Amino acid sequence: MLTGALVLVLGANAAEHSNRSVVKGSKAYELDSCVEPTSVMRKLHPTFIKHQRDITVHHGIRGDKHSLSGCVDCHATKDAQGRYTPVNAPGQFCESCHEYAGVEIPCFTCHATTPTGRKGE
Amino acid sequence: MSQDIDQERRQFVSVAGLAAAATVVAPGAFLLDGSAEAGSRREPAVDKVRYGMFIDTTKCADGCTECVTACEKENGIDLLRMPEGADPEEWDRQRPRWMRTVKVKDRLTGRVSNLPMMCQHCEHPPCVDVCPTGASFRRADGIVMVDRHICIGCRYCMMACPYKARSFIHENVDQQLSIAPRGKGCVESCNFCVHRRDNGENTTACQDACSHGAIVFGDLNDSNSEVSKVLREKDNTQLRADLKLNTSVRYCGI
Amino acid sequence: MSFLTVAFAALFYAATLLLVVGLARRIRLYWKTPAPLKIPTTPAPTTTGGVVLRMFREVVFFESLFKGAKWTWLFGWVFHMALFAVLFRHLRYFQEPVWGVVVWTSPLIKYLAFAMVIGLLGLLGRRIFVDRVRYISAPSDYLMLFLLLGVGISGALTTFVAHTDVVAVKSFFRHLMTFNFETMPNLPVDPLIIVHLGLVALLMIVFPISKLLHAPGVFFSPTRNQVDNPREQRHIVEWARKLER
Amino acid sequence: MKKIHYREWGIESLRYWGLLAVLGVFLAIGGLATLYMEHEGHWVTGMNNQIVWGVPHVFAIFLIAAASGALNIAAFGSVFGKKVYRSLGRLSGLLAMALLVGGLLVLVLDLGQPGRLIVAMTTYNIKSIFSWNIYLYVGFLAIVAIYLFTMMERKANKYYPAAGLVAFVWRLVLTTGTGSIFGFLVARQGYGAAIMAPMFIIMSFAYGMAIYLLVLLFTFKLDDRPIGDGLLMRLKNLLGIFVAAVFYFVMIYHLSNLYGTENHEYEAFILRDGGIYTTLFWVGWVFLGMVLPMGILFHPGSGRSRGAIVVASILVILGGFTAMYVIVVGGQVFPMAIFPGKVIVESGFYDGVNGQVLYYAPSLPEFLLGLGGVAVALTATFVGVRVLKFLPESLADEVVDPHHG
Repeated sequence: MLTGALVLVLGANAAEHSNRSVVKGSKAYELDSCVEPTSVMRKLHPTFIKHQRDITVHHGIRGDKHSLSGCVDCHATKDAQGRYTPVNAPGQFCESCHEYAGVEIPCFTCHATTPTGRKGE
Repeated sequence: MSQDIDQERRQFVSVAGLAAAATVVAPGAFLLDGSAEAGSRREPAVDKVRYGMFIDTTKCADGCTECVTACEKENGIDLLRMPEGADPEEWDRQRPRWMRTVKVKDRLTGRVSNLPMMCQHCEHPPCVDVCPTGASFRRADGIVMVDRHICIGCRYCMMACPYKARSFIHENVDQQLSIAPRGKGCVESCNFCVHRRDNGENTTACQDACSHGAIVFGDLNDSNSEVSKVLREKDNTQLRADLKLNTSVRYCGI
Repeated sequence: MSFLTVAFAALFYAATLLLVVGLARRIRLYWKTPAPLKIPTTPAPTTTGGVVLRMFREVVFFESLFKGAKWTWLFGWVFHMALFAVLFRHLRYFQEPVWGVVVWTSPLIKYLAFAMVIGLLGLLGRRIFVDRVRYISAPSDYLMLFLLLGVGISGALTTFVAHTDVVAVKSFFRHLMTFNFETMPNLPVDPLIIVHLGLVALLMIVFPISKLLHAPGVFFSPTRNQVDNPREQRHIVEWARKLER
Repeated sequence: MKKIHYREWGIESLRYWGLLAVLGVFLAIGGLATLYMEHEGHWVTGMNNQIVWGVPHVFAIFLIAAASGALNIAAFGSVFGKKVYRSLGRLSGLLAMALLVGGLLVLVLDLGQPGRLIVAMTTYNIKSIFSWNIYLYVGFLAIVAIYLFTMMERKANKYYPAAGLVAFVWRLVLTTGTGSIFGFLVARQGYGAAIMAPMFIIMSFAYGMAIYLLVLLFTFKLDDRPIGDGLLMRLKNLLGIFVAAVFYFVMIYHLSNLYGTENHEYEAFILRDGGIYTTLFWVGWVFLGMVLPMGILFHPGSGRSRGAIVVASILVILGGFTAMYVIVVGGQVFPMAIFPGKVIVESGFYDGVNGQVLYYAPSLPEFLLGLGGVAVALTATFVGVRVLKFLPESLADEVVDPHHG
C-alpha cells in the first residue's frame, strides 16, 4: 500500500529529462552556445531577462543580447507548414525544462511566444 | 524607482561578474552579442528630449478613424478577441483603447470639433503620483507609460487620470506582438509608440496614418523640430489646463 | 560522474535506509509498548470518533500546546506548518509529472521559507532567553534547531539569493529513485546546494535517534490516544490479562 | 469598579462549529468567485474601463473604515482614561484586526495581479497615498497586536497606555489615508475634496461602533453573559452621536460643494437627477442609514430596547454600505469634465455623451467576494474569542460601573 501511495505521489517512471533541451529546427540548435555559457544560462537566465526588462522599459535600451524576444527568436521552431510553434508549447525549449522543474513561466502571459516579425524588443 | 534599478543593475553586474569568473568562457559564447538591428538605441532615454504632439482639430475630419485603426494595429490591440460568452455591449466597455475619437460641441456657440484623445503625457502625471508600486512612470524623454512587470492591477491610475486615457486588460490574451506585450490584469495606455522611439524612427503610427495631416509628432525641446515650429505658429491649448499638468499633447481649434 | 555526485548518491541511499529502517523499528517499539493504565488527559472524549477528532486537533492545531504556552505554540506552529508547506513544494523535485497543485501553489509557498526560519528563531530564542527553558535545554535540543535552521536558511538562499541548476538537482534525485546510474547528471558544484543537501541527509540520519521522533510518537501518546471510558469498559492489556487467568 | 475577569467564549461545541460551518460556506463561495474572476479576468465582473472600482471596493473600503472605527472603544479606555471602556478594549482590538484583514483581503483579491502582492510590499512609490496605506495597514495590524498584548499580558500592562495612544493616533492616520485615496483624485468631480478625510474618520467611528455593538450583543447573548443596561445606554448613545456627526459632515460636504458653480452638475446628479444613485443617497444613506437609526436610538421609548438597538446598528451598517456605493460608484459614473464648457456629442470610448452617466451593473461574483471578506472578519473574530480571553465574564452594571466614568 505504501509503495502504491509512493508511486501515486511521485509519478510513473517516465523517461528522464535529457541534458539538452534545445529543440531541433530552431536557430539555437545550430549554435554552440547561448549568449552566455550554458551552465551560466541555466542558473541565471531569469536574472538576465529581468535585468534587461528593467533597462528596456525604463531607459529604452533595446536589442541587447539578454532580451526575451531574443530568446523567442532563437529558440522558436517551425512546423511542417512553416508556422512557428510557441516556445511555451509542450516539448518546446522553454516549456520542457519548466515543466520538468514544476516552475511556471510568467513571461508568456503577456509576451509573444513566437517571433512576430516586428523588430524592437 | 530609477535608483532602485541602478542599484539592481550594480548587484546584477557583480553577480554576472562572479558567474563569468567562475566559468571558463567558451569561444563564440557571445554569438548574438551586438548584432542588434540598425538604429536600435543602446543609450538610455534622456531628458534632453521631450516628446510631444500637436493635433490640429480643424483638419480632423468628421467620422474619420484612421489614427485609431492604425494605433490598434501598430500596438496589437486588434488582436484581442471578445471572450466566449461575453455580452458584446459590456465587452465594448471593457476592451482597451489607447486612442479614441471624440466630437465636442461648445455649449454656447455650438462650434463643433473632432479630435482624437489619448494619453496626454503630462509633465506632472496624476497616474504616476498615485501608483503604489511605481509601475506608472514617466520616462526621461517625457513618455508616460506602465511597467507592466510591476503593475499590480489596482486601477488607481485610472481613477486619477483626468483624460480617461488608460485601459485595464479584462481578459486573457493569447496573441501579442513582440513590440507590444499585453496580458490580463494590467493597465496600459498610449506610449507614443515607444518601440519606434527606441528604434530611432521619427513618427507614431497615428501620425503616419492621418491622411489629413492633423497630427504632428516630435521633440518639444528641439526648437527646430516640426512640432515645435507648428506649436509656435498656431494657437493651441491643453486639455484641462486648469489642472496644471503641462501636457505634451496640444490641440488647436477647440 | 564526479566524486561529489557519487558521494552524495551514497549518502542519500544510506540516509534513506537509516531513516526508514530506524523509523520502522521505533514505531514497532511504540506499537508494542503496553499502556497498562487508562490515563487520557481530561477532559477527554468518551468515543473513538472523539479521540480521532482530538488527535486531529492535536496534530494540526497543536491544541494542548496552545492551552499551555502561547508563545511556544505560536513559533512552533508557524514553523511546523511552514515546514509542511515547504516540503509539499519540494515534491516537484521527485515527481514526474509534477502535480498541478504543486506548481500553482509554489510561488506562494516559497515565501513561507521566511515563516519557517522565523518560527525556528523564535524557538531558539525561547531556549536562550527563557531561564526555565534554558536550564532544561540539552545540547541535542540546540542541535536539532541549528540543523533545521541550516536547512531552512540554505534552502531559502538558493531560492532568493543564488540560484542553482534545479533541473540537474531534480534529475539527480530522479535517477537515484529509479536506480538509473547510466545517465545520471552531476550535482551542480554550488556551495549552497551542497550544504543544503548535506544537512538534510544528516537530519534524516539522526531523525530515528532524536527528539524529532515526537512526529510519529504523538500518535502513540496514551494521554492523547485513549478513550475516556474506564468505567464503561475495563481497560486491560494483554500481559495483565494473562496474569488474571 | 471590580476586577474584570475574562474567559474564552464558552458556547457549546456544536453551536460554535455550526456557526463556523455557516461562515465556511460563505468563505468557500467567496473563494470560488475569486478564482473564477482571476482565472477568467475582470470581464466577468460588471467593472469596465469607465467604472474601474466596483462592489469589491465598496466592501473593502467599508470594512477598512469600520476596522479603525472598531478600535475606538479600546482607545476611549486607554487614551481618554474612561475606565468603563477598558473592559471592552480586548474585543475592540480583535474586531479591528479582523475587519481590517477581511477588508484588505477583498482589496487584494480584486487586484488584476493579486500574485504580485509582494511587489506592492517591496517596490514603493513614496508619492502615492496608496502605498502609504499599505504600510499604514500592516502597521495597524502590528500595533493593535502589541496593544492587545499589553492588555492581556500582565507583565506588559505598564505599557498599555502608551500602546493605546500609539494605536489611536495610528488609526486616525489610517482612516485619513483611506479617505485621502479619494481626496487626492482631483480629476473627478465627486472626489478631490479635502473634507473626504475627516468625513471618513467620522464614518469609521459610526460603522465600527455599529459592528462592535452587534458583535458584543451576539457573543454575550449566545454565552449567557450579562451586559448592564447602563453600559449599553452609553454605547448606544455614542453610536447615535457618531451617526449625527456623519450626518453633519455629509451636509457640509454637499452644501460646500453647492457653493461652487463647477460642482453644480455633480450635486444635481447625486441629489436630484441621478436615478438609482439619488435613491441610494436619500433613501439608503440619509434616511435608513442616518435619520431612522438616530430616531430609534434617541427616542426615549425605543432607545431602551435591545432589539431596537440591534435594528439601529444594522441600519447604520447598511447605510454605510450604501454610502460607500454612492461615493465609490456614484463618483465614477458621473462623466469627467474633460472639455469644460463643451458637450461631448460623440465618443469612441464612453465619455458621457450628452452628459449621460456611465454604466455599471454589479455582478454576482463581486458581491460574493465582498461577502467572503465579511465572513473572514467574522470567522477571525469568533475563533479569536473562542481560543483566547477576549470577552469579560460579565459586563453587568455592578461589575463595570458605567456611571463612574
